[in-house]
Formats: sequence, structure tokens, C-alpha cells
Amino acid sequence: MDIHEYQAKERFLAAGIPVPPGEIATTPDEAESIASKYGGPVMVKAQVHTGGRGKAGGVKYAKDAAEAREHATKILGMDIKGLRVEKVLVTPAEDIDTEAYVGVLIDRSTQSATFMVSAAGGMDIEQVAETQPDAIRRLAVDPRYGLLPHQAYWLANFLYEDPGLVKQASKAIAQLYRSFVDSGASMTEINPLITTPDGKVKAIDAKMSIDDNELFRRPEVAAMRDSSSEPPSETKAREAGLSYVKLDGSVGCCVNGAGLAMATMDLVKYYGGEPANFLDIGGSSNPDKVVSALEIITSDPNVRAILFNIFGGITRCDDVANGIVEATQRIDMKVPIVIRLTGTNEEKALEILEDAGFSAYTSMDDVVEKAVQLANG
Amino acid sequence: MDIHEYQAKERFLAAGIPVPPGEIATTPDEAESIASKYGGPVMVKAQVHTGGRGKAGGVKYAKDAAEAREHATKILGMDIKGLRVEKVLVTPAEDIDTEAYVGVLIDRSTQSATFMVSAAGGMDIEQVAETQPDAIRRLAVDPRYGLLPHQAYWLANFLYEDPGLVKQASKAIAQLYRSFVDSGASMTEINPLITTPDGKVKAIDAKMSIDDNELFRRPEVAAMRDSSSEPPSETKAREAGLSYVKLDGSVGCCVNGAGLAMATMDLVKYYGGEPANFLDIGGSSNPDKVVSALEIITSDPNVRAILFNIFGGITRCDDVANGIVEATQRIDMKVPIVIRLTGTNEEKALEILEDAGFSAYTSMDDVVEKAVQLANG
Amino acid sequence: MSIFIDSDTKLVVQGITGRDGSFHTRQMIEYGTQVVAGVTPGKGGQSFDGPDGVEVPIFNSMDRAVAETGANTSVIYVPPAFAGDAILEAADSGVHLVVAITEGVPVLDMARAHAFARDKGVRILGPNCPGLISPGKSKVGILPAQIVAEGPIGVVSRSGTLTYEAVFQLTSVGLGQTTCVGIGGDPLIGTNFIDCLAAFEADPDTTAIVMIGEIGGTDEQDAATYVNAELSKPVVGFIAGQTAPPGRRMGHAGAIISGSAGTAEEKMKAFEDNGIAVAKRPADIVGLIQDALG
Amino acid sequence: MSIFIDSDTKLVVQGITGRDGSFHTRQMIEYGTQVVAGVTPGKGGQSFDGPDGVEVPIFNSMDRAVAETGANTSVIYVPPAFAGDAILEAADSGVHLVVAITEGVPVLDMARAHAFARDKGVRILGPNCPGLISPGKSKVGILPAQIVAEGPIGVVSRSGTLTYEAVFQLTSVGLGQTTCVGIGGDPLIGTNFIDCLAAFEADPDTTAIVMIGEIGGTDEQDAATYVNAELSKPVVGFIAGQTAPPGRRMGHAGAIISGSAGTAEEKMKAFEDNGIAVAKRPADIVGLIQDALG
Repeated sequence: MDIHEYQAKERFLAAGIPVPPGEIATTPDEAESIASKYGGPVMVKAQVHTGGRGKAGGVKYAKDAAEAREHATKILGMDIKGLRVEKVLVTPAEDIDTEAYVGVLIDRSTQSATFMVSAAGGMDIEQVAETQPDAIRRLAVDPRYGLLPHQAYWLANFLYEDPGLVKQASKAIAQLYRSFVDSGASMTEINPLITTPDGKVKAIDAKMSIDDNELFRRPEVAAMRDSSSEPPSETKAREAGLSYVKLDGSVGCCVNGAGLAMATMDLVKYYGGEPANFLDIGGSSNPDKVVSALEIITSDPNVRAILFNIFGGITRCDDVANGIVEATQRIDMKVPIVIRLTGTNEEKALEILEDAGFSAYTSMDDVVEKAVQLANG
Repeated sequence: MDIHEYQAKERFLAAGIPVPPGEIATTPDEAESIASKYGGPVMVKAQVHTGGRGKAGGVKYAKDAAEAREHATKILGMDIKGLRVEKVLVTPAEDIDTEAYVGVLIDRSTQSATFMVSAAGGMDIEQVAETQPDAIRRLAVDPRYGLLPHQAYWLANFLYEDPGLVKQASKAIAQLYRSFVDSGASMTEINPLITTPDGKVKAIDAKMSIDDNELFRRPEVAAMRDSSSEPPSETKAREAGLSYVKLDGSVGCCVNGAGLAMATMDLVKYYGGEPANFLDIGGSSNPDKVVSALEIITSDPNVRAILFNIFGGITRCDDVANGIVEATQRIDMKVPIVIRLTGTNEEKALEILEDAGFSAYTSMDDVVEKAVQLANG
Repeated sequence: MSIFIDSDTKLVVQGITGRDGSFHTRQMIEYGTQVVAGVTPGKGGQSFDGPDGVEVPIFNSMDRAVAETGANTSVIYVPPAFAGDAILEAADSGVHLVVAITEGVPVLDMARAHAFARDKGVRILGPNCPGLISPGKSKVGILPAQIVAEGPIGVVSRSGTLTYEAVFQLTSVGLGQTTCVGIGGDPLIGTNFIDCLAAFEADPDTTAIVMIGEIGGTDEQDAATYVNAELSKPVVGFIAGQTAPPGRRMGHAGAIISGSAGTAEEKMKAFEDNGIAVAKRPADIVGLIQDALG
Repeated sequence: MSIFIDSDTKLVVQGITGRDGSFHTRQMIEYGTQVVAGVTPGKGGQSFDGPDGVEVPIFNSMDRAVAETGANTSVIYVPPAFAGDAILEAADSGVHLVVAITEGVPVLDMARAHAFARDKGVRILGPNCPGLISPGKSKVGILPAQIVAEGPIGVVSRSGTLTYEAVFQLTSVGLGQTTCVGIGGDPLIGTNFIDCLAAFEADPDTTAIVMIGEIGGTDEQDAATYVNAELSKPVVGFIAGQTAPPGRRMGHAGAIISGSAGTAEEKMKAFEDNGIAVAKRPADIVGLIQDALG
């Protein structure tokens, strides 16, 4: 789960990281009054869960409160990569001497939280990694010891020469690790970590993604979820316990298992179609889940055909077939459905489905080809 | 540094360990009023830094407030192993089903905090260790991981059969480890950890020693020191930065280095004397430290002779000699002083001392023999 | 032969009294797995009624279960909040393999558990994995037994049902398996492709290997390099997620393209560059294996 | 020959600009120790003016110091609040020996540091120790150089000045030393008697060993058993603290009799039972060594 810049900054502040003040505005009036409270020039920053806000015009410098109002008027309601801006952060503009990057993420190869720091801040770190790999210093944090003081110092020492800045940055890095762990994060970054002309180190931007698996034991973090920033269909899927990702194609996919779901999407493409979504309904034959899945898929106006691909392993195929039949009776279907069911008790399942009037298949290729035909036809 | 039972219980409570209520009384009146507040029978418990309170009559059951007053009258001011009782803890008497022992201490061989638990609680654990070694379960806590939940369970499972008791005890054990670490303790124990007829696990006694080296970063723990419970000379020594332990003999010892100080005491005994103290003045030749040391030693009325044993290593002997001379000029000495100085610049040092009228030696055996002679003579 | 589990596997089920644990314990016993113990704290002394009159003793803790039954492998069905601790307990108990089925274990819990397992020299499989099956010998986890058969193919996969798909097709044409291993869909897993490839290479009965990957991370790329350098046996690969958008988690916590890294294209190219035959569709796997075996 | 340090020892001093650090750095350089670097965070780039015109470069961190000077040993003079971290940094830097002089390091900090050093395969000597000296070769720590001489005796001790006493007497009668090691007076030390005994046994130039213990713990008892089982060379022992009362810390954090365990009597008996000649007084050590050497 991504949280907004202003929320990440709250987490940072709680850990002691130096973050400039800032307040959230949802209207131009609010933006103006926050800016006039701060007095000097401010930044008006769109709060959306995507990178590239700046390039999209979502981050603006305002020399005074009137200009802050103007910018807020433009930014609020703006569409950035399909996401509508509902909030802006208004924060005093800082004098910047240098910009560095400090990030922590879960690294698969070292099986641990791993720092990346670079003096080339303010840029996309992946681009830095590709073009100037030597400009990044990495450190895998041994989970048995946590981040040790000399390691924080070693990272900070890569960013600055000045002992005072190194000391401040060491502290901020140690605090960032604390914030990462305490938040149950899977990624957090400060980009840029700036130095000011008067020798202060400050975090002026903040990103954090929370490990979804941590949310159950961190209600205060879970409460930071902003459903307004995701498609309503994804909110609904999450609440129904389904894994769902909306895409732009016309073939709705309903599959059990994430790997098989991806393979099904790929096969749609292989046969000349475009998948409308990723959807994993899990191992259950519960009609309620199937109903939710169908409601979500059919709420997408692009969907022209729906494809079920179910591999009955432990779950018996006849149970799943009954679930599908019951579910489709409970909602009004406007697009054709084709179903592939294979595995335990597949003959019985095919009978149930055909009796209910569905096109039923046992081969994955056949069902996908048919669904693409229906969607494209 | 030892803390009192009531202070250890405050630490335990902060960590969530179930501890019955209790309040401190310094007068019989207070004891009576606390007891009447609780209503039922209470325990009146002397707060002193020594074991064996119970056998000495320092822990008493009182059926009501009037009896609590009587007991407090006897216990307050009582002398237990040379320590005067200044405070009693008044706490409701608990119904006891079983008594267990749970302790943590720093173990040298495993280089880690180590648990000892036993279902034979309420007894001296050392005695249990000698007579029924199988009645104790031990666990060294890997400092890289801390106490893991299954380890706490494993310890608790050694104490109880009943799943409900095991669960409560697991939790208390985990909390005890947290309290141990958070307090910077070197030892802590619950003896006994009781179960009540209604199936509750409670800590009704508490001991904790703090690692002196932790005090600098734990002011709230350092503030628990009760100087009233140690000889004033030891308080003064600590404040002067000296390691000092009062003993019962007549030969005052002033030595640089702990090992040499012990060896000097042993040699006093070897030559038929009794050391009056252990005192390590450290590596300094600072006259102020020597003054403090002499003041402390001479404040002991048993001291009949004072012996300096200084090995000049890095510190030059002539510097030390000057320090001793200056120090003895600043205080009024009523007992004879003999001095052994050896090492760097020892000839110069002996000259300085003899000029100042001291008996100066280069051999440790000679000076100790002389000091014993003076003290016994 | 087989890898990781065989007829000497003596299994303890952690969370045997839970819904999933009890269901799959029955399935495993029916398949012939030696389920020697169950663990549920507080239920020690009871026993689990398996199929065919099998009674499995339940213990309060792993140490008792191992001490009293000689179990050498554990499988974990406990809920995510307790799974990290259950893995630590298992790794501390003396078993040499811990199969963690549970989905949704916090990743920082797993970072610690993997470190602990490394310290103890214990293999973790998973978490968030379907487990493994050595046809005709033992099954540990949730793989459906009816789709497998004894034979010469080693199968290793990050996925569940996609693996079943592949295994089912292999079995349909008479290509049985030595062992099918699901390594799991999480970012931090205990046993990776290379561990399985090395084990299949060392297993004399395995003649060819199917490796099924997906988007996210670089495990497949590393495995490809390893195959090129170390393997004598033919490997057929498949990667799911060619149509997955970057930055979105595709069900599995580990199935996410971060920026431009971990795409299916990258992985398929790594396979091809290292002599691994790449199946364009799941249906192509069987043909490629048949080609490889000549 | 010698143990742990010799003329190839290249030393980095952590806390070189502090009062103790700078004083003892001068002493070590005067003795001939190769002090190749100092570390004080924030003072990197400066240099330390040693005796005889020696300039020691100062670095901000151990990793730089080791990378740029090839140091293989470190000595720590930083205050107790930072000593634990300094040991971790040293153990992480590539040196193989870390000598921790600092007194007063919290024992839980040391529990962690010792675990870390074990993980890294680094030897810690101390903390709260005087260091060690291999006469004529190298000195690391605070032992007074003028009391030692080259010769065949190995000395290992928990104490500082008591060791000087013994070494001084040995040197006075012409019995020089291969190495004198002060293992430190804290409860949790990195190098114990057995480590030193094993090293002395392996050192061809050492012909006899003096072992000076004190009350507290069971290191001397364990060492005695080890001597009996593993050592071919004669060992003379001394124990300080026969008159120490139980339960009181005698200066050293580790010098405390807990209940009835760790008494001088117990340790002297263990020595005698295992063939170690016990000196009743420090002055007897020399005679016993002379007897042992025949």
C-alpha cells in the first residue's frame, strides 16, 4: 500500500527526521491561507500515488499566498497518470544547496532491507543506477543486528564531506531505518535529502510503501489508506478479498491462482486480444466471491467477453462449476462468458456448466482463443 | 547497583508483568493506613539490599491493619546483615497454589543473557542448582534475536502443565526479558512466580541488579539508587570515582589496579593481618583522588595502619609519590602509613617519600609484612 | 530418487488443528506421507484423527514433537500473524526442512526467519508456496496428488495453479515427475530456483527440468546463468506476466515489475541466452521437454 | 615468535585524538609498534603527530583506515558510551584483532559485539583490558614497555597492575616473555584463558606459561581442565581475591563471587587438581617457573 508524501512525512517526523512544516489543502482557499501563515514562498505539491508529479505540473513554486492559491486551483482536480488530485501539500520553499537520495527497500537477493544512497538526488534513482552505477552506495541491513551506527555513518559519508553534514545525515539515515521498520514498510525514500546554505540537512520529499502483510498489526498505518486514489473497482476487489488489477483491454479474466492468471492474460495477448484485468479468485468455490468478481469485471465498460480459467486441484471442479452457475444467476450478465475448468471431477463440472447454458472447455488455449474471438468480433 | 523489591516491581509493572499492588511505608502509621486501604491480610516486607530477609524476620504476614502496624514497628529500623531497614513494602497477601522461580542473568560462558526457570520456587535457586540440577531449565538468549516467542513458551512449559498457565507465564517471561534489557540489568528474578487458586500467574517478589555501566544512559534507573542502604564510606568512594569495598580488618589498603588490590589484601592475610578494605585508586597520580582515598580509609575506626601498594607502569612513580605527599599534607593522619612504589622512576619516588618522612619500600612482601606488624602491634 | 522429500520424510504439521491444516493433513496422509506429529500450543496430548484410522499425536511445541517422533520435516499452516514465529520454532527444533505454506507473512518477519534458518543450517521452502511432492513417495503441502505421476521430470515453479497446469500436461502424455517444487510467490523465499536446479542436477533419476517463473526480481535471470554454467540436464522454461503492467503487484507479493526491472521479456531473454528452451504458452512445455529428451 | 601480535601487526587506533588514545599512541610508536592509522569521526584528513617525527593519518571511519593503510589490528580507546559501536565497526572493517581497552562498556553492548565478532570471525581482546605486548616486536594497549623483555615465558592475566608485578619479577631474574596478554576484567570478554593457552602451546618459542586469574566466573576452572587435557608446556597459576567477600564487586565488573561460585579456593583447587603449580604469593611465581623450566 502506498501512502502520500504528507503521510510519509508524518511517519518521518515521528522518527525524528528533520522535515520542514507543511499542511494539506483540499481547496484553493485553504492553500492560500496555509501559505499566508508561512509568510514566505511555498511549494504546492499534488498528493497522488504515482511518480512523475513534477513533470505533469503537479508540483509548483509559489512566491506568495496569492500565487499558491493560483497553483492550487490548477493542481486540485488535475489528472496525473489517471489519478485525480484531491489534496495538495503546502510547505515553505527551502533554499537548496545540494540534493541527495536516500532510500531503503526490501532486497530479494540479500533477503534484507537494503539502503541505496546517492549524492545525485532529485533524480529518478533507477536512472542513476543505469547511467552512473558508481554514484550509488548500497548496504544490506543484517536483520539480526539492524542498522549499526557505523553503517549509517558509512552511508552518510558517501553523500557529504563536511563532518557536520555527515553527522546530521547519519542520524537521519538511522531514523529512516527506524521509521521503515516501525511502519512495516517495503520501501521508503527521501528524494531529495537537501542541504541548505546554512548547513542543515532536511528531507523535503518523502515516499513510503507499506507491506500489505503488515497492515493487520498496524491499524494506525492501515488507516492511512486513501481509497480515493485508486479505481473504485480495485477498492471493491480488495474488500472482497480478491487480487485485482485493472487494465485497458476487452477480455475480462477470472482465474484461480496468480501465476495462472498472468499466464491467461499472456495467452489472451498471444491470440490477438487484450486482457481487461488481472483477477485471482483464489482457491475457493464460494459463489459470493465469484459474484464479486463478476460484478467488478462487468463494471468495466471496455469488457466485451469474460473468460474463466479454473484449475481444480484440491478444490473440486464440480463445486466451482456450481459456484459459477449460482453467481451468474445472481447478477444480470450483458457480455458472453466462456469457461474452462479442468482437474478433479472435470466431467461432472462440464455437465453442470453446459446444462446452465455456458460454453465449457477443458483446454486453456481453446477457451482463450474463443474469448478473444468474442471480444474482438 | 541493586534496586529494592518495590523498585523492581515498578520496572516489572511498566513491562506488563502481573504484579500485585503495593505501597511503601517508612513509619508504622503509614503501614497501618496502607493495610487498611487494602482491607484484607497483607505482607509487610523489609526493603533491604540483601537476601535472607525472610529468615531474619524482615517479611511478615499480617491478618489486618493493626497487625501490619505491629510488624512494621518491629521491621522498620531492624538490622539485617548490617543494613538498617528504612522502608517496608505493604502488599495484599495472595492465595498461593504453586511457587516457581524465573530469573535472567548475564552468563559468562554463553556470553549472553540467560534464563533459569524452576518449578521449585520460593527457594534459593543456587541451592536448587546444587541439590536438584534437573529441576532447572536454562536458556541462553541469542543477543542477535532476543528472546523468541517459542523460547518463552519452552521455558513456561517447564513450569506448568495447564495451557492457560503456560500462556500467562510465557507472556510474563517475555516481559521479564524486555524489562531486563530496558533496565540495563545484569540480573533480575521473580521468586516466587506464583499461581493462585483462581488460575492467575503473578510475580510476588522481585529482584533486580543494574549493570553499573548502563547507568550513564538511564538516568531514570540511576535515580533509583538508595544510598541509605550502603555504608557512607562506599557512597563517598563512588562519588570520588574510586572502587571501594569496606571489610572488617585493621590494615587499610590503597592500591592501583583491582587485581593488585585483591592480591595485596590476600598478602595481608598471608602475613597474619586482616585487610580493612578493598580500594583501587586507578591509574591516576591526582592528589585529589589520593586525598579522598585516605579520608575514606581513615574514617574507618578499625584501621590501625595504612598501606600503599603502587605499581608505576605508564604512570611515573615520582608523580605518584608527589601525589601521596601532597595528599597526606592536606589531611590529618592519625595512623601510620607505609608505602611501596615500584616501576618507572622508582628511585626518584623513594627519595621524595623518604624526604617527606615515609617508610618507603620497593617489595610488595616487605611493605605488607610491615603494615601487618604496625596494625597488629 | 527425488529432491528434498522422499519416503524417509517424517512430517510434523504446525497448525494441524486449523481449517487448512486439518484438511491438508488428511490429504497428505491419504497420499502416503508419514505424518508423525502435529503441533498446536495448548492442545498437546490430544490426537488428530486422520483417514484410514491414522491417529497423529499433537504436541504443544516443536521441540517435543521432534524429540518424541523423530520428525525431520515440518509444514506450516498457521495464520500469517504467527507464521514467522512458527518458522523460527521449526528451524530451532532439529528438522532440516521447513515448508511454509502460509500466505501473507510480513516480509520483515521473513527477513529475520531466513537469517535464523541460515544460522541453523535449515532449509525453508516458501513462504506462500504450495509445497512439494515427490510422486509415489511423499507429499508436503497442498499440491493436488491426482495430477502427478512418477517419472523423470523435475518441476520447479514460483506459482501454484500454473504449475498444476504444466504438471497435468506432463502427466497426460506419460511424463511423470521426480519432484514438483513450488518455491513460492513472495519476495523473500528460503529456497530459490538455483537450490532446486542444483538438487535436480544431483538427482540421478531426473533427466529434464521444467522451470516456471514469473515477473519480479532477478531469480530467473540468476538461475539461467547457473543453468548455463552448472547444469548438464536440459531445462525448459516458462515465464508468466508478459502483459503485466509495471509497478502493480500481480497477486503474489513478489510478482511486481519495479521500474524496468524484472520484466518477463528480460527473463525470457536470459533463458534463451543461456540455452534454456522457452515455452511461449504453457501448452508448449510438453513439446519442448519431449524434444529435449529426444 | 609470539601470539596475536608481532612485527607484522599494522595497527589502527580508534579514538586516537582523545586523551588516553593520544598518550598511548605515542607510547606504542616509541616502542616500535607500526601505528598506521587513527580513526576519529569528523577528523579524517588530519594527522596525528607522533614521537620521532612520525605522522599518523587520521580517517573518519575504520573502513577507510583499513582500505588505505592495510591495517590488520585495531585498538579502542573511545569512551564507554561509544565503545560498543566502535568494536562493531572494527569487526566489520577487515582487521582480524580488535583490542578493546575501554573500561565501563555496558555488558549487553558487549553481548551483541561478541556475537557480531563471532559472525565475522574476528578476535576481540577485552574490553576493560590492558592489551598485549610481544616484547621486541609490538605493543598494543597500555602495558608499560619498560617492564618486559624478550624471552620464553607466555603470560596471560585478567588483571593489569598485578600482571605488571608478575612480569616485572620475571624480567628482573632474566625470564623474558614471548607475549604478555591482559584478557580483561569484565564478565564478557572476547578472548579467554583457553584461547591464549592454545596459542602459547602452538607458539614454538614459548616454553612455560604464567596464568593469573581472579575471583568470579569459571574461566580459570575451564582453563585448568584444558591445560590438563591439551597442554604439554608447564603452567604456573595465581589467583587474586582469597579475602574478597561474596556478592561484592572487587573493582573489575567480572570480579565478583556469586553465591558460592567463583571463589579463589575453588579456582586454586582446580589448578592443583589439573597439574598447575599454584603460587601462594605473587613473589612465588618466579620460583615456580624456574622449577618448571628445571
